[in-house]
Amino acid sequence: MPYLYNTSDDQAAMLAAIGAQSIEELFQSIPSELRLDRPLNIPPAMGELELEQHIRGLAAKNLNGSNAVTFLGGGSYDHFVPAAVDAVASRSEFYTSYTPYQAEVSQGNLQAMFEYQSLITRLTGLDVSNCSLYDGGSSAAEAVLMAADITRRKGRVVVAASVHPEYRQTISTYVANLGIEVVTVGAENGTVDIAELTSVVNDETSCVVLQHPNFFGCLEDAETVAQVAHDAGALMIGVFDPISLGLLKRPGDWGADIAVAEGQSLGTPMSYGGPVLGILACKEKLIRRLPGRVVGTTTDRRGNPCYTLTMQTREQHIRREKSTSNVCSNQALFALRATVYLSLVGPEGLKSVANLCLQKSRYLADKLDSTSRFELVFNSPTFKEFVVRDKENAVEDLVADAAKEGYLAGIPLGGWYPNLADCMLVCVTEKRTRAQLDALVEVLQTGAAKASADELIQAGI
Amino acid sequence: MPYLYNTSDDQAAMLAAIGAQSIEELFQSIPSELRLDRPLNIPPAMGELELEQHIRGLAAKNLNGSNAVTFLGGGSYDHFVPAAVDAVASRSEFYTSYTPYQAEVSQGNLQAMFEYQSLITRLTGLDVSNCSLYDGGSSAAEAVLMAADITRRKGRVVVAASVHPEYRQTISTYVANLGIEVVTVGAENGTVDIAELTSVVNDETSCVVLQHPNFFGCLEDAETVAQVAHDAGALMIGVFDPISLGLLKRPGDWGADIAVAEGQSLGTPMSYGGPVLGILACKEKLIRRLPGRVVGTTTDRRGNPCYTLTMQTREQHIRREKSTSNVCSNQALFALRATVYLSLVGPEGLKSVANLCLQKSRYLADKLDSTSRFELVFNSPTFKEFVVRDKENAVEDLVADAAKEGYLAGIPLGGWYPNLADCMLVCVTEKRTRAQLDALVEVLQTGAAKASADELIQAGI
Amino acid sequence: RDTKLIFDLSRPGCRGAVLPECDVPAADVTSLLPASALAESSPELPEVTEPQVIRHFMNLSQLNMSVDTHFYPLGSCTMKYNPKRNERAAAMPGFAEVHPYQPDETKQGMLEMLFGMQEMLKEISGLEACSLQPAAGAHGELTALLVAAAYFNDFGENRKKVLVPDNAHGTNPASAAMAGFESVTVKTNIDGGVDMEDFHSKLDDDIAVFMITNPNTVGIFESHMRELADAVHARGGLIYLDGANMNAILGVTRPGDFGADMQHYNPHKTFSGPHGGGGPGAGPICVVEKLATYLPGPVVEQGECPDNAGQTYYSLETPAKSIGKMRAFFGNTGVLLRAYCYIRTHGPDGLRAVSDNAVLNANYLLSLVKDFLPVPQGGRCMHEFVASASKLKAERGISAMDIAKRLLDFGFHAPTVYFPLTVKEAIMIEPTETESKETLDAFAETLRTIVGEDADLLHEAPHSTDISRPNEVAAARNPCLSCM
Amino acid sequence: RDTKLIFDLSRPGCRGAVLPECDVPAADVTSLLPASALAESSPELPEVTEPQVIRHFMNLSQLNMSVDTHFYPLGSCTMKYNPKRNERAAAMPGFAEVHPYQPDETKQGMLEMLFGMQEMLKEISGLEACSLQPAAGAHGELTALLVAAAYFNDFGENRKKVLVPDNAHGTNPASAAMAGFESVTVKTNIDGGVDMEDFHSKLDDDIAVFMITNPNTVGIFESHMRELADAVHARGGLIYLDGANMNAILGVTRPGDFGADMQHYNPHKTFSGPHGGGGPGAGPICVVEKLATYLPGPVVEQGECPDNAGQTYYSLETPAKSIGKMRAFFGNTGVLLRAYCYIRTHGPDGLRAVSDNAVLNANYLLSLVKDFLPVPQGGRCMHEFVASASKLKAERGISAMDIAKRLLDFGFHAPTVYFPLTVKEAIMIEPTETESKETLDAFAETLRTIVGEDADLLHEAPHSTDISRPNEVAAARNPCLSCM
Repeated sequence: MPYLYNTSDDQAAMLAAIGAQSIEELFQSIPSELRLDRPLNIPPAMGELELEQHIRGLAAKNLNGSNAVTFLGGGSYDHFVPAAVDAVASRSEFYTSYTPYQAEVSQGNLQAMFEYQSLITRLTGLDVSNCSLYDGGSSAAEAVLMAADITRRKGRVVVAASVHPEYRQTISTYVANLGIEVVTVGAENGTVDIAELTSVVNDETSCVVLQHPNFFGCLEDAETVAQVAHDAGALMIGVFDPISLGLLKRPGDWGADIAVAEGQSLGTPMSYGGPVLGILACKEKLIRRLPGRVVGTTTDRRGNPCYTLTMQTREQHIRREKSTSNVCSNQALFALRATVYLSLVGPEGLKSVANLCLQKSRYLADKLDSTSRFELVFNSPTFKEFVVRDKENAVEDLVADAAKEGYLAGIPLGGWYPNLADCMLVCVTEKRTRAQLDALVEVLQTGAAKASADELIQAGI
Repeated sequence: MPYLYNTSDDQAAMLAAIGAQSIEELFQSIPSELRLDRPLNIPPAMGELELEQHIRGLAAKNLNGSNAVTFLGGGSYDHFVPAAVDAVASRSEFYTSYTPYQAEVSQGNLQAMFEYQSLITRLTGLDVSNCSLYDGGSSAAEAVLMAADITRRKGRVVVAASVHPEYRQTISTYVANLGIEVVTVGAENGTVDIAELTSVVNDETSCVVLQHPNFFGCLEDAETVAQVAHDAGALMIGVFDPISLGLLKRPGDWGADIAVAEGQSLGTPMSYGGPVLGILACKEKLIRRLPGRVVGTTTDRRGNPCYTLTMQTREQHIRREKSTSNVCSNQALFALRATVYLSLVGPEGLKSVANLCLQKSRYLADKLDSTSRFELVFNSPTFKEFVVRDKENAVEDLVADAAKEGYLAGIPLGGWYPNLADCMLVCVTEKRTRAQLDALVEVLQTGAAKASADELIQAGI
Repeated sequence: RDTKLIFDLSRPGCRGAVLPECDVPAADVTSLLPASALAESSPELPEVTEPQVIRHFMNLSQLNMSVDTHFYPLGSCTMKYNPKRNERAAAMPGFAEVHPYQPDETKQGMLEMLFGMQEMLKEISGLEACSLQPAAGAHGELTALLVAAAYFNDFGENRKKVLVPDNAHGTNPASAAMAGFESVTVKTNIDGGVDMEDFHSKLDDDIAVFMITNPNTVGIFESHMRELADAVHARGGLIYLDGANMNAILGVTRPGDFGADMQHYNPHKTFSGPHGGGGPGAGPICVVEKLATYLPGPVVEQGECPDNAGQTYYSLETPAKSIGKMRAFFGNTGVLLRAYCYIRTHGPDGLRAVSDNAVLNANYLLSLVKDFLPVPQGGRCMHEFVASASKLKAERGISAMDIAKRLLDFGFHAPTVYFPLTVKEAIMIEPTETESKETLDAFAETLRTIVGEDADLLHEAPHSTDISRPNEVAAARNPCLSCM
Repeated sequence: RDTKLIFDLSRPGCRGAVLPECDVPAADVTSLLPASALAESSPELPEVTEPQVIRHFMNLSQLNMSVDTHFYPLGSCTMKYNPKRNERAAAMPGFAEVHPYQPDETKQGMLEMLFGMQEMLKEISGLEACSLQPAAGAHGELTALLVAAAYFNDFGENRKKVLVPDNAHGTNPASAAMAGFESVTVKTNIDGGVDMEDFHSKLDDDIAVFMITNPNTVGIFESHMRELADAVHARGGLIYLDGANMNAILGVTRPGDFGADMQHYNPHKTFSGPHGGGGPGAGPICVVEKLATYLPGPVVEQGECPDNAGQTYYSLETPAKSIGKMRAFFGNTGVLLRAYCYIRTHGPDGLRAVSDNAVLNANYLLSLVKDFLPVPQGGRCMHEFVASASKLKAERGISAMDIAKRLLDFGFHAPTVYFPLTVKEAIMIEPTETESKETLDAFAETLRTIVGEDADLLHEAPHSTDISRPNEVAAARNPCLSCM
């Protein structure tokens, strides 16, 4: 037992101090009829060496960044994570500490979170950020609950069909038992149908939820949508891609009252979708309904400036069922990663990342569109993702075949959008090279590539 | 330039303070005819993403622990490195600090090195350890120089042919210009020829160098050899395998006056042979000729116990050409790794590692010996390595073919021992599983294995 | 004390990262995107170099106490050692660099691990189905309550009442409210257990769920657990087990065996996931068979390979009547992987030994401190206990907070204070099994010293930390949550 | 202050690692090995658990200053920022888990990197051949001197004299002695350069090597470099360039161009390898063509793939008249890989910018301090300068050591002191290019403050560190180098 200290001598000495005969006696408050009378039926213990062999084996069965090239996006992105981010996040004092209840011995965490909040408010053009939630999807749902509470409109939530399908599902799940109706507005042409949207937003509508760039990669007419929401007295909730803000107008500038995002792109690996980073920022006037932890400045007894968790009266350990949310933790370690990432790339770096995504995804989109087999589905401008149709309607097979060559080609859309059953969503980040883009086109057209993903990786291209 | 701070504004301000017109002016002391009048002809700069792609590509071209199974030893060993070792060694305060010249802000390094010295003296059964040298080979050479100096015998160094050939080469290189003769004593039967040894050790002999277990994996009759050396007034230098001390008698106990080792096995990855860890320990009476840094205890002005570099009067920045050696650094980070490793495994763990090496290598040796194609070459007991002969005399081909299946089968010995041109040295550490051992036998017999190394790795066996 | 923010280090022109040149033909951005969508200026981020970033955050890190550096007896949080092998596993590209929408056949190792996790959690809880999706304990609570709501709705029942003991975690009533239930508080008695009289008085046919923490937050196993569960079940209600305190009972007793229909786990507590300064955690839930169909999706199923009969194959399925999704993607896989490593490291005997030693350590520490720091509910405890400074407060003006802050001066993180609300001047201490007797002795000795110290000294504590007590009232009155 | 050693934490029965069961039929050890070879008792190692080990060493780590946390202007050591990307590269299994005796065809990526490193080092030095084998700078010196010895021996010459300036690193004469040469000291003049008169007086036909550091240890480029080199060459001797100070001249001037026949590099200084608390480093050497054949082996050669004509293939070769080996295996590959990453990150312009800014920073700091802390040799300097406290010492009793120790109180690592020996009360300051103007300003301001402080305060410094000054005399008188 490499993590247990107590030797049998220790145990004997401790039991003597307690005045107990055995460890078993310490459990006597548990009635014997409730006790498990056998060992747990789980696999036997493994030493570290065996564990590592086992885990390496499992890892080797997954296509991943070391043996495959991915064009998958849809809310989880293969952006580059600088080594300095790992170096900071692997500091014991960050990752083995807990919520900074004791500010005196937690100024490192508190300051880092304050910097995170500051970065997010600057990035979004909004006034206030909490210090993170679970992920983009649950952040969207929390924003919807916020809006319902603030507007005191329990009737309707309006969501564009071009919002990430799993975010929409999450919103629906969260409000399912609250008597709130979720109205989905179509996006047949790749962006939300504004006429339809206008028709369904009414004075019972607490909020409109729009993703921009949306799930299809398309830019929405966000300002118009925000106007529709505001005209009806509803709040505008904007789902954004933090990387896109290297080029695009900030949510606060196009009219979002609450902006939420998946922050994984900012220095956190994909990790099969979790753990990741829920970003939520809002206007000042909404602050008292903000869910999650926040850090603020203050001074200590000696008058020195310092940081502390604040506005805890919103929280569940004080207000219990009256709290703004049940969230009592945050994704501090990934907020830290985002803080380090944004500090490293700076304004020019974020612009570069965004521009590379834009240019390279456009190159691939045009190249696929110029083939006889594929065509782009939507006309709207896109940022780093696009929807492509396989005229031979064999998207699932294409994806499976490409995977055999080490190319993760795209996300089939039929499961969420039956009318797009012959389409897939393709994503290009700054990590993709021209050789990889060309190889993907080749493998999708011919079922094989001159060079497998492994070969490109070995060639460093 | 991600590591440079000075902006052009900074540069201007700094030049103004200096009173210089340009940075160029700061170099004016370098005569123009000595200046390089063109840019360096090296590849252009790479950003981090490009660099990582490039490096990942280079890494992918090497068989390694993630895609191959190795049976190579010969002084560099694939022992398991617990994750806790990496966690400690990757602490910035350890790896980005330097030699602890300022003891007041280096107690962490100093105490860790003191603990290292203490562990090594306990492990070897000797009185004193320095806080590490470059590697096993150069440590052996330093020990030889020590012995020549202490005994004041500049005539002869006697080295067993069963000592690692590269250690012998290193010793020869070190003494080539000092007028010291290196006499090599044969080991035709896998261990040093004691009669021949006795005949060449004379009163001009400063030391006898023996490796135990030796390069062939065989146990030597170390006590007898030490007796021969001591009878002639020579010092006994023992080259040891630290892992073997989980089972074997300590060098100090079998008569070594100076014990040296490659310490890579103790928590440091193979890293293609470097950087690694030179261990050198000796008897108390030899302390003033000890090369390399040492840490000792003392008290500070307030009377608190503390650690400091000590015995610096031996060293080159004070004694210059009279110093005991030119070594002015140590392998502190790997001494730290060894300290953490030995602390983690403890007495029982080190015994277990040694026993697993012994049992598994014996299993493989017997299994190969039972085939029609292979036979064991030497009769002496072995620890974790053994020499096997290919009766078809095609060792190089065998090794090349096995590598294609991901098995690194052994080290051909013909380059160092022409009479063993049909033999290879095979090593089995605690990391090798029975499935891997069986697969090696299969691949060596048939040129193919039922399961490639990759497949075994994926299966976690 | 250097209080510079990363923004304060910014100087125009400094860069911490250089991105590659574009290797495809590049068009002008304005030709690709509408002008109205483009930002008018650069993002307002600091301009700093990599060495600045590293030194800034390395120095910040040293201002934190952490499990790796200090004893951290934060009650209810199970701040046990975070094994380094788990971190190594999670960093492998084969886990860290896997996309959530990869085809199943390209992630069989991931699914195998997750399936194994589902199975092990089911066995440890004694329940029949598992969802790994929730992202934290409180998220698991909410998920389970939505599952309960879906179950009742499915049968046309509109139960609204959720009973919660007054010493429960605040997240319990908060989750109930979020899920659309009415939370009703049940009193606990002087021993820390549910007041059965109050419980029975509040139990009626409107009960949906009774949320119970067992062992409860004062570290006591609910002696009437079976009676409580039977009574709730008799009314058609469900029992929810708040799994925060699972560290006390691994392999000893199972929630499913003592009446729970649903429970969440905190893998970051019980199964050693690092707390990360506040997160991430995870909150997988287990439920009885009848609730399985309502779980959020997807879950991992084990079957045969479509292309290769006889070979095990893992796939993702969404339960038939699933409540939907509680978040995007599968779940907090990285946290679950660490927990998986932890459970596989321990095996059945090891997990039992964890609880044995967690309970032993807590009782030992209790025995050392109870004479000078009263523990209202504790002759014996499970994995933690709650001491009270109310006598000290009344007699000498020394509060739980004073003691907590003073501990910092001695190099110990403070226990949880002022929780649960049912204990006045509560000091909630959970040592965990990964601390040594020597550390517990030193901690108890320090507590003894502290309670004997001058009250004014304690009011002013801590004295040796980076900052002294922050003015929290001022922080909350005029919240300053970002720098200009 | 907790001064417990890891041994003090040991308790019988504790274990920090569990090894697997043996999966092959196991025999009794005594049946496999002779009893006389077996230890009679267990190794005398501490018995501790993994959490103890981690907490012990994490706490120890925090007692160190380091580049990642502090300004570390240790002259002659080039304590520049150690990029994290280099660490990530070195940790990849494709580099870390490669065995030195793998067949060439199984390590082409490794050899390609090492070949690239050889080529780049040759170009940077302006020399024609390279060996990456030496393990440290001093090891490189020794290697080069043995190469020189082999060269002379090959031509039947028995030259014995090695000239070394009196301000050279102590390793120079020590290496000369180890290589069997006689070291002869050459004086330097008031400006820090070689005293040409003394030089010529000591130059004769017995000269083997003139070892020169250029820029030298007082941070000055030797103005008579060409004359020195010509004179040595005229006598048939060789010039050895101690490359410790290469950070000043990358892309500006090349040792091969100013007369060197041999040089070593310190990749851990110039090319950002972390110093690791004292090591590992590396000490690759470059030499002129005529010395190439004597280099230690192996070196990497580029050719064609034997199985695939036209495809580049790398192999290992030992030079024809090689001196042999200076250590086992190839060299300190892990350090070289970091240096490779660093050079590839910078490219030609970047390396030049490194030297530009290293020299700019040093001159700027020099301009800030010289008014209150005399710098005997410096109106201008290269990458470092040597101040002197001799006036302060004479007038107020304040020593270089006092200043060094007092700096620690202000959160700065001390400069190198009492080296070179030619400057009294020497304080050798090397800021490197990876420090900001702001840091240099703060450091200079602190120095100004310190020289104005009370002498007694300084004698007692440091005041705020973990320990105060250690008694080094006592340590050396009765060396206690291990615990019982």
